[in-house]
Amino acid sequence: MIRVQGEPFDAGREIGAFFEGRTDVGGIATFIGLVRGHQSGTNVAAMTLEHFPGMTERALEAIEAEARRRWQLSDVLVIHRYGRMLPGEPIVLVATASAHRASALDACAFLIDWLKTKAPFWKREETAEGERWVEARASDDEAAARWD
Amino acid sequence: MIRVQGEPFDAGREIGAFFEGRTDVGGIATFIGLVRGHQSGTNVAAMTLEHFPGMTERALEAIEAEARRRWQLSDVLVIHRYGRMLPGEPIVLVATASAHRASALDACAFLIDWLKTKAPFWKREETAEGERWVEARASDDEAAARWD
Amino acid sequence: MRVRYFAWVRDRIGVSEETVQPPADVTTVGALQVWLGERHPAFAHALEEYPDLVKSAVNLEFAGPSRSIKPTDDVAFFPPVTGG
Amino acid sequence: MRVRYFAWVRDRIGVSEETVQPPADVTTVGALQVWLGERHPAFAHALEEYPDLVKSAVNLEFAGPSRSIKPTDDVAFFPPVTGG
Repeated sequence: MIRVQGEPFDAGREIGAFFEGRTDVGGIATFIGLVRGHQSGTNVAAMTLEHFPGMTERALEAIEAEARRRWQLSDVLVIHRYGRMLPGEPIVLVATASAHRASALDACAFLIDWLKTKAPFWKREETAEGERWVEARASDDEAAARWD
Repeated sequence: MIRVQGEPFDAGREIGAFFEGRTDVGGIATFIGLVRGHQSGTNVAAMTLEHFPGMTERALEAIEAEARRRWQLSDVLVIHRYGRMLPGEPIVLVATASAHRASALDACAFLIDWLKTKAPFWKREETAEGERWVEARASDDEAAARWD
Repeated sequence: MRVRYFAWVRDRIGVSEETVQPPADVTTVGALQVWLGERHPAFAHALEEYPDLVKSAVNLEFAGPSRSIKPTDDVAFFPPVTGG
Repeated sequence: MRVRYFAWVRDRIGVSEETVQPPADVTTVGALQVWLGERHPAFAHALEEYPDLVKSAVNLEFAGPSRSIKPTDDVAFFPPVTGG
């Protein structure tokens, strides 16, 4: 399931609800991306995530479908926020459930790697020197490419 | 931090507490191992985890130390239950926090892979045909060996 | 044709969305970029300065410059994504 | 010397822990196994039937059969671990 929302979310609670009552699942893997309070030596007061409504959901659904094609997954959850958020707040949660742990772990890493390079979000940081758009990193492209 | 306990734990709440208030961390990776309600076509009514008190903690601490040697981690949490538990209950939680997601994801996979083959726990399943000790799996040895 | 701009591409152009009617010989995303650059010098400048940093989508899917377009399409231009 | 057994190794022997005084020529984990097999035929049988499935630890750390032991050591025998 894909959720794109402006409101904050409680990542621990979402993970608890994700596996609550499941008896068919051996492993749950999750990744939580948080706003960091500093970046390359500069303090970050806040972060604003812009996205492309409509395309975002479509891109995330395609990434989820690809994960389900590659691994046997009992369930997938992706929550991604947009709007302004403060250091320590979750930006994204990816959770995968599978009978076997390797599938859950690999699919979780795949989902976040692809999401980073294939979902239309853009980060803007607020620092003491003003606002700046975050630049894309080659390391994210490399992480995504290992799944090609 | 290592916790070996007989009492159930709330994995979602533990994960929430693990990253609460952290602004130095970009990524949290977690793995939750659950009791499955069936195994190789047989219904499992309950699972009992035996362990070797003293050696268990020492083994888990050594695995945590190795993870911290290999990756730059802000924090590590491993909770492992022993005793009797029912399908759907968490057996183990591994959580890693790092400035960068690849470190968190890799260290989390490493911790659960090594834990599976290097921490003295033994599973006994209760099925309609009686109780049986779970056999070690070659796939777990292979998963651990990829980190050698 | 609906055209949208996101993130710093939008900031530079100063427009987030517009409806345009390019001439009939503008049949690809790449040709549309050039034509839009004439309307928005800041866009032309961005394309010249950072040719690899302006990405595009057609009808909510990533599309390269050779992708053909028609008047009913929804086209977007934006920097490389940085979510997650 | 303290000797402990876990999981199905313990179930077969019927003892979880014992204090033993092996003769002076029992100086390795492997020799101790053989000597303990004489006290516990079920242990000897398990070692014979599943030689790869009886693991050992000395003083709370995994140890192979060639590991040397002394009277003050804490030795344990158990199957391959299946936690997590």
